[in-house]
Amino acid sequence: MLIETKGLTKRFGGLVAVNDVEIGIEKGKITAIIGPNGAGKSTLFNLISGYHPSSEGSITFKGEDITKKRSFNIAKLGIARTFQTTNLFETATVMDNVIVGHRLRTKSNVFDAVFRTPRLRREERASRAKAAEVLEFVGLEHEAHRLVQDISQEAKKRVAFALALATDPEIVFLDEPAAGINPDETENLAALIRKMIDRGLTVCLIEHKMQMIMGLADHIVVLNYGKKIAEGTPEEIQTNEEVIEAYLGGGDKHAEAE
Amino acid sequence: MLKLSDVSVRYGMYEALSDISLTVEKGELVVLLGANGAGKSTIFRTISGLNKPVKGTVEFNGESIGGRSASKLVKKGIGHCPEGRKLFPAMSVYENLRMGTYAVRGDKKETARMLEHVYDLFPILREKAKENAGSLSGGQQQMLAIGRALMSRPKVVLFDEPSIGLAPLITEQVFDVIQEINKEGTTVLLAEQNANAALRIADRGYVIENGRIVVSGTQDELMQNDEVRKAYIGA
Amino acid sequence: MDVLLQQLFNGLTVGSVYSLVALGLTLVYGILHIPNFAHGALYMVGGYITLMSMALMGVPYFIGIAISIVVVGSLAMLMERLVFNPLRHAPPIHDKIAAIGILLFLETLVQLVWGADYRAMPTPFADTVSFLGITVTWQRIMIIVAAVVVMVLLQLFLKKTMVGAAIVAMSQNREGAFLVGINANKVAMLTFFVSGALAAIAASIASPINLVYPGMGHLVILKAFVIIIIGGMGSVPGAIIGGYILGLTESLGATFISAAYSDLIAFVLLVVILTMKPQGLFAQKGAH
Amino acid sequence: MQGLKKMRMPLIFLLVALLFPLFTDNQYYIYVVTLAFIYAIAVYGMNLVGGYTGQLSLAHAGFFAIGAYALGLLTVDANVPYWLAFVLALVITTVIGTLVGLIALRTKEHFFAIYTLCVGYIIYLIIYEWDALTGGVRGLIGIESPAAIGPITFDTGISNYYLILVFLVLTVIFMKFLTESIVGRTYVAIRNSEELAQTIGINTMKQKLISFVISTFLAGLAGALYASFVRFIGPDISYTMMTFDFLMYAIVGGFGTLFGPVVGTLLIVILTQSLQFMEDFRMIIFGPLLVLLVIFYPRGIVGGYQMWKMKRAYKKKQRSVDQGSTYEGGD
Repeated sequence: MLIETKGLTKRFGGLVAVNDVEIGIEKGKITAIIGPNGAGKSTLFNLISGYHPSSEGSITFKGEDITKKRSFNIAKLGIARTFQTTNLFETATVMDNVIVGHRLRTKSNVFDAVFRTPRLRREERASRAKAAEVLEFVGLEHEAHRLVQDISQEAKKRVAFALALATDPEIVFLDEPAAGINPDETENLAALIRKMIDRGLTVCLIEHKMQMIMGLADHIVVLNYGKKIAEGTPEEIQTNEEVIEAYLGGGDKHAEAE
Repeated sequence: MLKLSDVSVRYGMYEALSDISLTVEKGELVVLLGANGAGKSTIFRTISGLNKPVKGTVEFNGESIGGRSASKLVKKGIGHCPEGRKLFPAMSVYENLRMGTYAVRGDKKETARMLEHVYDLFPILREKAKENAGSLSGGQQQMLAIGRALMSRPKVVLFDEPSIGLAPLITEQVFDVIQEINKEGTTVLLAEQNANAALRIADRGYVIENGRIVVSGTQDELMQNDEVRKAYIGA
Repeated sequence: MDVLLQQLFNGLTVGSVYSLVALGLTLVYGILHIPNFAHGALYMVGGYITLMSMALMGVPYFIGIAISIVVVGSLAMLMERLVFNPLRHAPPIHDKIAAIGILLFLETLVQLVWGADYRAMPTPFADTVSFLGITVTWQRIMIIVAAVVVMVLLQLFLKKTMVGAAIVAMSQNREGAFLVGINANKVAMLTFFVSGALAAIAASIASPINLVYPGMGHLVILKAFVIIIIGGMGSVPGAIIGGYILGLTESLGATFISAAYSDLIAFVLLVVILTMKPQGLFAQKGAH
Repeated sequence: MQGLKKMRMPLIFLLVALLFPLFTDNQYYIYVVTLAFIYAIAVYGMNLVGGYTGQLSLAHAGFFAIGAYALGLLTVDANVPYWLAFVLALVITTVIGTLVGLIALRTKEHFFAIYTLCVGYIIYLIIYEWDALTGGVRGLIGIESPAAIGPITFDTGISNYYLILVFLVLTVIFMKFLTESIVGRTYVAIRNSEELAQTIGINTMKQKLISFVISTFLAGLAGALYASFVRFIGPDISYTMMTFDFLMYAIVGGFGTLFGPVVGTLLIVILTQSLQFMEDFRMIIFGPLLVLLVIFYPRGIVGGYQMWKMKRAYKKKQRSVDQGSTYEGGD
């Protein structure tokens, strides 16, 4: 297991957003976290990426305890994430947005910048090369010099992917990558996610578009009311009574109809 | 009484709704089913004037209302109990209900009558009338949101996922009240993820997927239909 | 003892003015989440309109105040329409800069029209009265009474009338407010009007004991910011209580520490508070 | 070659600046332009932390004044040799800037702006009230001109002009190297979204602090130059109005652009000085201008020019890539 959580719990005031969740994310696989609205999926992401401190429980990455680490240090370990909204710098070019993604692998400081030291030159070349590489990977090499505000929503999602990839991660967390994307574009994004796996990355995503998930995920974890209610392969999830009930609701008549 | 014809809504380049056509007759209880992000809330927001359609018409009692402002539409009789409740957390339960009459304020007697009615529907609100909305439990907040939407004496009420985050028992209670409201003569349009519970009380329904209506039918038809399941869990 | 009493009384006077200014600032912040840097300029204009109505048109003090309320209220409303409304989707840095632009404009305009001199404002309450061993002018008593009356009226307006409650509702949940039929534009304009009116009243009652000059709003607005940060941005009771706390602290500080640095108290307070709690003492409750 | 072409405008500008004193005998013009150069250095400070890192600091007149007073007091009262005092003034400003930044940057957005506004006012009040040290409202007079460096003396307007031009050019070069490097990109990433910056591994607090400290350093540098150029300083230079002036120069020129501060500052300072009546009443025009700019043209002169050039370059490139297809970008 690349990432494991044990007894992970997050309380906001009286509300338990994530309740005693234990999940394992396997290396080189696509893990999807699903659940009805308000099930605690985004909070779980925020805990793992260090954006919120957890109330209880532990998170380990390759056996190392990262529960108390802050988000920028977690990123340095090789854990990247994207947000539901892309948050990109709209009036800068795609390239400029992505170059900074490699900053965490560089050591240059203000002194290096002002005196253009060899280290800075080397690291700038590396950052630029990295940006070009990930932009090519996500299929945006031709859009590199356009402003982000001028490209499509789907392309923006790809830029967000590229930015995450520029940090040289081992695992990428994607928060609703297909939200706000038209159905035909969703397929392209799914292909891109598969491509990330082919390159040896591990992916964990939250998504509501079930058809996409069912065709994409190796492993699905279902949350409801902050608790893990099921996990397994897509086939197992689709026939799991508890999942069906969480999604379709438990109606008496439904039981009769069955 | 409510009719959407070929309505499309865009957020930038993204087509959130494409060619939605649906009707709700007077006195009906119609349910919109679909997973998160399918477009249910966008339909509601378009009906109540928070979003503007780029294409198509929205008619209410034969009058075209597409693109009108929300404040005007409340006056015309469209009540909207939104997803996430959108209460005024630092106001008391009573004050929240009173704000519900904002669009039709003036008639003190009617207001008092509606207040009694809401308190009768949800006795717990009467008990907690002086407490801040923010201090209520999730279920009570949902009841307050429903009550607030009723205070403007709407002809049609839109309930957007009232069961979110509620325990099954409370959900049942909330649905019972929605059914009661409908039986009293108010037309109801209900968006739900909780498909079975919603279908139990509905006359008819539409299944939304990716901003389109994929199936529509009566309660029984939808209960037997596999598309419902597919829209939710992709099966 | 007498000194203490006298200073407590002065503190109440000053605190009353602070509270009124902070109230206007907090209302606007609650609705639009704008720190209105131009609010001090509204205060200054309020002082001038009252003074000039009396000097040029010969109207009595209270009529002058009424004119000032209408003028400054309308000016604030205009600001909302012309500047803040177009900027509501802009990056957060923009509305602050725009507010600074308005502030600079109004100050220079007043200076151009009426000059940079310090002027005294005449008042029908210039006589003094003695009680409990202290001597104060009726004006100071009037300030306290007027401020309390205005605050009570404001509270009644916000609590008891639907239109007033709409302001509170919108500050607590914007979308919820739309859904009960509240018109966002009207409420925003109304809020700015009330905010401007409060600034005009504060300036008009404070000017007879201070002076009227183009820079008279600078310190007041800064302190009002300190107050609403202490009392919670957007909180009405917070602004009132914070205003009096600051007023009293200052007058006691002026007596027992140093008169020269009494203005510093507010800012030191702010620095201390934000150092310990960067989100302010009372982070705003509820969603927005 | 490409680089030279890109720098054509700035180089022409530099040439004009170098030759300017040769074409005028009017000491007053030279004085005004020198003053504008000084302000521009301070505006670069505000531009770095505000325009690039996205933290609107309203305390910068305070740091400008700290630099000026530190130099003034060290040379006049303590008789410290000029250039040593100069360095010490910068050290003092930077140390105070670091302390303020450590606390102020814990706050965000509105709080940060209000907090720094108050810090600025505290600095003003201390300068104004601490008569024994600062001379209070009377100010400090008789501050030395910069001491000679070897054979070069700075006792004339023109020599000061060139000295300050050198500092300005150094500042611009410094800013160019900084902001165009991956280090500077870090700041822009923070302005864009602190949340996102953190998830791509940037220690945002540390980076914000560094940019804030550099910005106070630049303000202090400008202040020290101002003190020995004008040779008289009063509490006014620390007042919020001065910060607002700096802010206006930055916005007009282009907040968050390399040449915005120098363009905005020169333009407005020269404009207001040449129209006499505008000296006192310039804000009648510039106040509304500021409002109009942030509503309709928040990029300022330089930002707008760059955007135009970028779009044009992209169009050209598109045309050469695939003839016939039209560019459908823009907003």
